[in-house]
Amino acid sequence: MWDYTDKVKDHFLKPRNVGELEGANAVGETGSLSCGDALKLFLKVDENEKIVDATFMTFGCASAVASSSALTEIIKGMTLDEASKITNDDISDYLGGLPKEKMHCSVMGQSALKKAIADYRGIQILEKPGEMVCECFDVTDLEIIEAVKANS
Amino acid sequence: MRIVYTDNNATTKVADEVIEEMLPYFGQFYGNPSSMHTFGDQVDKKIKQARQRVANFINADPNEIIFTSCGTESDNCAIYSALNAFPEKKHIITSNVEHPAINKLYQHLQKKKGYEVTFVPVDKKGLLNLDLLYDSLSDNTAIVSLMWANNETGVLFPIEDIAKKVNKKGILFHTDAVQAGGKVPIDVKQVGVDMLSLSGHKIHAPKGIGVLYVKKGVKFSPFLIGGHQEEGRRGGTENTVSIIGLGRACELATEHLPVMNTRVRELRDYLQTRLLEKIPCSSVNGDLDLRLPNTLSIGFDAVEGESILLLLDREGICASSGSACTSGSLDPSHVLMAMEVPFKSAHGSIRFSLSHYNTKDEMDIIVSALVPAIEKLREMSPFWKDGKVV
Amino acid sequence: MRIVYTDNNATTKVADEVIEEMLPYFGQFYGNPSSMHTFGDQVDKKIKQARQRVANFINADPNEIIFTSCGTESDNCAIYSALNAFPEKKHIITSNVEHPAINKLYQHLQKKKGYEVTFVPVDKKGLLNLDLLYDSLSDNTAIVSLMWANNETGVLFPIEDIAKKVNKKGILFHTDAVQAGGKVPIDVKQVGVDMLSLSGHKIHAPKGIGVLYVKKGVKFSPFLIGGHQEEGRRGGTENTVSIIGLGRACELATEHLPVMNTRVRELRDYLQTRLLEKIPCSSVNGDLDLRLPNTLSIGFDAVEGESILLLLDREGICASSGSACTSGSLDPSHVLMAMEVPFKSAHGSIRFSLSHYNTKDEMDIIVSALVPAIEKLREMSPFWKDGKVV
Ligand SMILES: Cc1ncc(COP(=O)(O)O)c(C=O)c1O
Ligand SMILES: Cc1ncc(COP(=O)(O)O)c(C=O)c1O
Ligand code: FES
Ligand code: FES
Repeated sequence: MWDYTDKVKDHFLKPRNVGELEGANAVGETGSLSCGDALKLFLKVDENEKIVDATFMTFGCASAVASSSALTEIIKGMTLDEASKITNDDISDYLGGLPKEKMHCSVMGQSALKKAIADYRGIQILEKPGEMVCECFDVTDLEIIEAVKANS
Repeated sequence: MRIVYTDNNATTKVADEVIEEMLPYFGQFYGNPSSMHTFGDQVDKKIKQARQRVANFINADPNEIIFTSCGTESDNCAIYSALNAFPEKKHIITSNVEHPAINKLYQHLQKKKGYEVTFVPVDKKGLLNLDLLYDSLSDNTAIVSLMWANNETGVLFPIEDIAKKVNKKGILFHTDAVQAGGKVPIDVKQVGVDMLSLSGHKIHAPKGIGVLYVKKGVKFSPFLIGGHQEEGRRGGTENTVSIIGLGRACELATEHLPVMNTRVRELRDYLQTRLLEKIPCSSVNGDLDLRLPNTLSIGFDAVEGESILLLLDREGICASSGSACTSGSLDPSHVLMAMEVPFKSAHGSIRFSLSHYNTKDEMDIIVSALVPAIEKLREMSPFWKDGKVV
Repeated sequence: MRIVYTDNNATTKVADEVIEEMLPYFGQFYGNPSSMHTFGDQVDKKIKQARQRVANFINADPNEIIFTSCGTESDNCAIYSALNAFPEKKHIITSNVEHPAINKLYQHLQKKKGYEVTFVPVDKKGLLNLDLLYDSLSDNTAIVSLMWANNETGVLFPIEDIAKKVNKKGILFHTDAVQAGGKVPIDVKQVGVDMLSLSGHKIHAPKGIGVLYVKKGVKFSPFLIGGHQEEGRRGGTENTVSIIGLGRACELATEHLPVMNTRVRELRDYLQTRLLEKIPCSSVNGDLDLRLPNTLSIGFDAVEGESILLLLDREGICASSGSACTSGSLDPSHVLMAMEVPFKSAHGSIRFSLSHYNTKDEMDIIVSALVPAIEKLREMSPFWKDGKVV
């Protein structure tokens, strides 16, 4: 069984900011039913590109739920530029760490956030170099190689 | 907190009667059964008794019983023995819903040892495609191995019919009866299998003890090579305490078999009915009739299994998603995938597996905990809206 | 009748402290450590503790410890793993005094699998011919396996020196330390072996639990294929209770090691001196110095081992002739034969193997029983006349 920190458990059992957000002007979606994990992120962004509210809906394990909940807490009050620098490590750190097998659950948060920001700014996410290996999380083989290098 | 234990297909409580039978053999009668002294010999006698009890349990002869260290060893041993018996035959058959002890071994034999493997598929109810099975039998087939009962869904394969057909072609037949033991009657003489695996910890004996039944006359070659134990068929000092416990557990399992098929089955059915009634978009995995009396695999659309389990765990309820052995992995269960259970419910499938220790009261506790848990998870699921899957 | 147990190389009493540590895990904390619930998880935590304790015992890292079902499985697993790691190498090396778990396996590999096997001989004192060993190393050698301590004579091989030389040639080195554990200090980091086998029931843990140490970085391939247990290196639900017991036994073994080398050694030496003194034409088998502190193999000319054992048994004294594993056979011990112990004393050789539970008082009981027993048997022996062998 996973060794979840108290913070992870708390965010899983009492997730913050659940549900669709009325008046959201940016939405990011990642994952799918077939993968067993999916996250939909709703943002309300003001004219200064400040995130005034954020909510989520998640289908996934406890880490996925907790990561989504944590993400909304982290980014509320940030500008889009600040938020765009958030990585899955920030989410994991906020939660006091995730089991290594569960790090990918926090990647979903990072990915949904990127898509939401792109959605707000009305830009297509650029084609990335490399071969797409994971549609849901928008991951290429080159990124995996980079990640393995960075983690070792 | 009160524990509601409904994970008996993963492992069971060691029965008090079994503990009592075992205890003196740790610190008091600890001799080696092979020794040339009365002190060791009394343990040997006790092991003979245990062997007889295990034999009685499945209507075998005592010398057809080989004690192993677990169901996995029994499975591995059976397959390797067959391959050694027929070194020229390079084709082996199994289903696509076996336990990893068979499934992973077959994959290994396919990838590393040049064997041609047929994984006979099951249908949506988890029932075996018998036509494909029989069509795949050939002169080149060394062994067919099929589980008696599936650990995740409880679905039963028609082992007796299959054994007859496979034997008629002169092909060895092994069945993994680890989940069948203690839940349905097993009579090896009637069923006519060549080899059969059991595991102690599924029938209220300790973990780490197994049985391989090998029919008299079936050519056998040992898997663990060492001393003369088990008549030279399995080296290693006997796990005396657990063997003695297993003997007692087999007696108890025979006693409890009627209960399993009445009271336990009723509890299972009660739980099933209540959950289907109270939780919309839920569905049972596997054939409703050809199924172990203690097992309920049930899927809840648009939610994910681990989250359900953790919410149940907070209420002291022990259940599982997929098999315990694969819970380290993040993939959906290969059994449910093989049955083409739709993704929307496969990911949210939970297995409840009961024993005669369970009570009706406990079933009510499960229902009371599960209904709000699923509701809560659906509230945050992006695939659930207005009471249905989107 | 009072039992005088001096057959600790065959198996040991499970220590009270070990029983105490294990008991709650049968009927109370019986969950599957792989399960997704706190009930199973608490067992997982306890197993982690046990793994750390076992690792401490031999100065290994916890993830270098693989739990197996016995010493025999550890031995088999080590050899097969090496052969799988180097499928192109067809030569393997061992000694001619190994336990059947290695000896019989090597014979099998020689006869059935086309391996070329070197059985390095020992001398009359049971010491290994190191020159022959080193000369036999070749590019084609997949593995060298040598026991740390001999189960029959207690003779110690210079494992550290050998490991260094074998490793220098890039050849894998395994040692069967089943008899060394708890009797001499084991530090895998210092000794530098690649793999090492232990068995619980030789150190006051239950029968049916073993350890294979595999040095970090050594290529490993599993023997038992199944679930993801032991990080995918050994399938099968964990033998939780025995693993937990073994952890405690390893702690105790460390505590008792000094006693083994003082009090127990003194007892053994006392018994040896008294017997040699009181019984003419008796002689110790094996080197007197390079020997386990608890083991005495002693031969009495012109009498036969089984008869001696039965007379001792009548007085409640437990000892053995040869190893327990081969006592089913009538051949003289292959170990004593390899040492060219003359027939006249090989057949009349008895092994006394002590533990820290033994007392001086018990040594006196043995002497008092053995002196008349040997006299009685010699009186009826055709090879004994007027106080000497004829
Ligand atoms: C040297 C040695 N190796 C291996 C073994 C086998 O251990 P087990 O009986 O646990 O399989 C024994 C004892 O039986 C032994 O003395
Ligand atoms: C169907 C089936 N076969 C084999 C096994 C393996 O048994 P063991 O865990 O004793 O190795 C199990 C349970 O784990 C099982 O459910
Ligand atoms: S989101 Fe699926 S395992 Fe965490
Ligand atoms: S998680 Fe869906 S494709 Fe990778």
